[in-house]
Amino acid sequence: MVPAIVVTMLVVSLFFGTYIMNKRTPEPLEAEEVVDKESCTACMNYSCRYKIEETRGD
Amino acid sequence: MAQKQTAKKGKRKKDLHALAVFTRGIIRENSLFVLLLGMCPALAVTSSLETGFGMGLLVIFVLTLSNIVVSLIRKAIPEEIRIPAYIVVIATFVTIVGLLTEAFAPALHESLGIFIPLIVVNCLIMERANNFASKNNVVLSAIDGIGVALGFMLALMLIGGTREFLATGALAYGVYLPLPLEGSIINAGLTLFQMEVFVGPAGGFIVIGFWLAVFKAFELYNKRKKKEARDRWIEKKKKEAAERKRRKAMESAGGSA
Amino acid sequence: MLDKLRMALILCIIGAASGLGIVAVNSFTEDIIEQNRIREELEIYFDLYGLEKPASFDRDDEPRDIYCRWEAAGYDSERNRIGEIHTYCVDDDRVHERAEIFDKEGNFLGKVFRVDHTNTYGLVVTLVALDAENEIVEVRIARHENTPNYARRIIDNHLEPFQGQDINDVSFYDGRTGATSTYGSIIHAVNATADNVVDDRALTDYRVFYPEAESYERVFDYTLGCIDARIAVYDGDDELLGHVYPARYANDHEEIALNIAISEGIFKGVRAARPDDRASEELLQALEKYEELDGSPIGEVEVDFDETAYDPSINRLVTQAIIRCQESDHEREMREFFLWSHEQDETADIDHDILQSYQAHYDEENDLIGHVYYGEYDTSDLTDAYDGGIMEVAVAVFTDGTISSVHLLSSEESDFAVRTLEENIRVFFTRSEDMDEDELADAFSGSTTSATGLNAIVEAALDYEDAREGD
Amino acid sequence: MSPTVFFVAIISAMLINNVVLLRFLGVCPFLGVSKRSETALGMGGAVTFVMVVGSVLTYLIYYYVLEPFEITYISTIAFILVIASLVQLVEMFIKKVSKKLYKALGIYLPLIVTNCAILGVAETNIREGYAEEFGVMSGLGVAAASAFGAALGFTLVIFAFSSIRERLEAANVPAAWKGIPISLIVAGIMALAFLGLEGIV
Repeated sequence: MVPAIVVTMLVVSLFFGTYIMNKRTPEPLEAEEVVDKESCTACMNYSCRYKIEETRGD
Repeated sequence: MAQKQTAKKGKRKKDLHALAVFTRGIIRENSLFVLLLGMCPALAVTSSLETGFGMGLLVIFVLTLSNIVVSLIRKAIPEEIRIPAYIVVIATFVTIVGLLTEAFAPALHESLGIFIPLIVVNCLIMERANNFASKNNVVLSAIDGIGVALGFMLALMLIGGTREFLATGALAYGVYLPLPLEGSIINAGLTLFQMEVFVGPAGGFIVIGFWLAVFKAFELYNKRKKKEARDRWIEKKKKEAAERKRRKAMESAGGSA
Repeated sequence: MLDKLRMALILCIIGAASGLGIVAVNSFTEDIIEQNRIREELEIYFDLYGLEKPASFDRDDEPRDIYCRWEAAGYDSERNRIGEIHTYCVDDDRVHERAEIFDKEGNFLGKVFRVDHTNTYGLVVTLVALDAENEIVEVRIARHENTPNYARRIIDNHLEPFQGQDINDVSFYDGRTGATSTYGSIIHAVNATADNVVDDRALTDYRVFYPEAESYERVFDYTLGCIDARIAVYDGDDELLGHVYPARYANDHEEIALNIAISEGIFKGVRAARPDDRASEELLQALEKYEELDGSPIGEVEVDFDETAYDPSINRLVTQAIIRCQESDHEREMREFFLWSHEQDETADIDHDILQSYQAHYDEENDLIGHVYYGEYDTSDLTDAYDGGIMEVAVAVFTDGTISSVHLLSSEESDFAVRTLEENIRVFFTRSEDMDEDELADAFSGSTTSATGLNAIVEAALDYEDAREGD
Repeated sequence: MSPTVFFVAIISAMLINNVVLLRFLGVCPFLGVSKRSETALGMGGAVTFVMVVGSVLTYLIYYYVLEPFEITYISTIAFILVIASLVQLVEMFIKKVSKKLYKALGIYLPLIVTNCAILGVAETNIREGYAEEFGVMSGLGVAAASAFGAALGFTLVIFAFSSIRERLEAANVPAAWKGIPISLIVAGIMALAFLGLEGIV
């Protein structure tokens, strides 16, 4: 019971930590756009920078 | 042009009422056939009508709850950690749903197997959390969740039903879920023509490809119809304008004369 | 700063909430999932023999890992007996579990063998159901992780031919089904079952030893060395004729399976449990020499073993059968780890680097029988241990300093190492009252490095008991 | 334990139980990122790395954290978060260390997190019960080997598929079938071909 909550909190904070750290690391250069945006709809990826701001219907 | 369109759409959405939010996800913006979201489960767990139905139920559950929670906490979450917070919410609900399925529908749990934990990476849920629930109130988000997931479920059932029928010549239900109709079978008596390949992986790809093509064909047909109607309308207006112009010209000619 | 604090707080709340939610749901579903598992495991047995399924399943909570044996009886909602299933963990590398199925009236219907086998595509759990005549009722795949389509093909087309075949003389579908795939696992399961049935042949062979026999009963009272059950044979008037002891032992060359019959102090004979064409030539030759002992009192049989003409492995098994026959019930209880001794002290801790605690056991007259010592040993530092880890061993030592029994309570080693350890216990530490100094030295020399810990604990226990005598 | 175990694990994960075509994992990137063959190879490389490291990590967490505390029921959330964190770390590392590497792989990394193949393979490794069969430490080797095989299978299929699609671009396909539908039919035919590899091990 207690270990479950502790482990969950640990992995959650690990993820948050790495996410924030990664987000604050600047990108080194303009990455070449190799992903085919049109067919990228097949994968609505939460962190896919090509897709994330695109919304549908609203 | 494109910008103008989205702006227009956005304006229209403001006064969308609940019913529109609900029905939108079912057909017009069906997440699987129109937006191609959640391909993996659509291929893997649709070897029969009922597994598709079961998976759909789980997705309804997860999507609705995650939409509600995301919408509830949307104001408390700082922008920077919004997305990871959604992931945690979704993963929690998926774990809970997995446990509940194992307890109350063990056969379904067995047959969906690895695809229950994989709901967590189903793009559909993240997309709804990010694009709808994070911007709308709780009630609307819940309705949206149910609607979109229902559309997804219907799509899964369509694929599952097709595959099962082609493969076995019959539709069975009550096998995986604790339905009151246990063991019932709709048998078309086509067992002679069963094609086993359709329950297999290859069949999954082919059936989805087929249905996508059908939906696209409909879409193209509708588009063409609309375009034709619009063309006719434009033609008509042009004619009317030309007529008016001619009359005006005649009138002015007559007036001067 | 405030921002960061706020973020950290939110993060904590999210983590805690999600953890709490999952824990709450888990505590709610845990029991139901466990019930489902049991139901799934048992329901299939009812299905195989066409029995009426009970509405709910109850199970005795006998600790399974200690005795490796549990019973499950099915009851319907009105608590009427509708059938009975006894399942046993089988001491066999291949057969995982064996269930004996009885119907409502208590008639023996047959046995189901559960065999887990992992082929190159994943796990396949096969059930081989036999009827009372050892004919295959059905071969069924209970669960598999193979490519679904492929397994389906096997299930649909290649399992039916097994129905009705005699397990001792089974023929396999021959074709391009592949030995390492699903069908390979089926073959493995059926072969494992056939071998296990061979060990059970005492059940069918009892008439060879007792021609006038009418019925038999299988008694699982306790384990002694290589013998874990005996078959009591009765004649038409329900008079006990004698016993048959099925014994199984792997020596350096082969795995020998024997049936040994002893009736009222008379040695009735020893036979190879496998059919003659499947038993090895050497074993059959060795067994011929024992024929001359048939009919002699068991006391004389053991004396004869001193002659070199006899085979040491067979001698060992026959001796165990004789010991078992001679033992009184009370002795038997004591041997079984003293667990059923009349009275016992509470566990007392010991200040010792290997031994943790001990417990004294008394018989009905309140005389001290002996002590059980609990020891721990960490093998992870040993250079060539398998995986290493802490093992817990209980050693029961009689007051005269001889070993009653040794039990491996827990181990962090791999399954293979645990099997080796258990084999060591069986070979070296069972019935060691008769052990002479040399044999004991042999045991402690350690056949494998994993046994080092085991030996250390046993040795420490013996030393401690010795020191106690000195007091 | 003989080295053939690893070899068999790799081959069977790669060909017989191919992640994309026979286990339906990672279909999204399969359809999304497979229009050009060098893109497909880049994606394959990134997936291989994350899949192997992710499998090892989740395996260790399962057997050294979740199992001892008897909390295996939280494995889903633990696995996805660990894999997601891993991807974040790798991306950050690549950002800082090598521009070249970032250009080659960085672009695919965000796509990988929700690639169900990674989580799927991690879950499969636990379900296969390698630890029970070979012991925890040796099982780790087998798990890593099958993750590597699965990644190779993913790369192989996505590369082959992209090559087919390059040709398909030039073909005269009916309007309704253009794009994803015809790709799915092609994938179906490929899956049929892969069925024929059953039984080679």
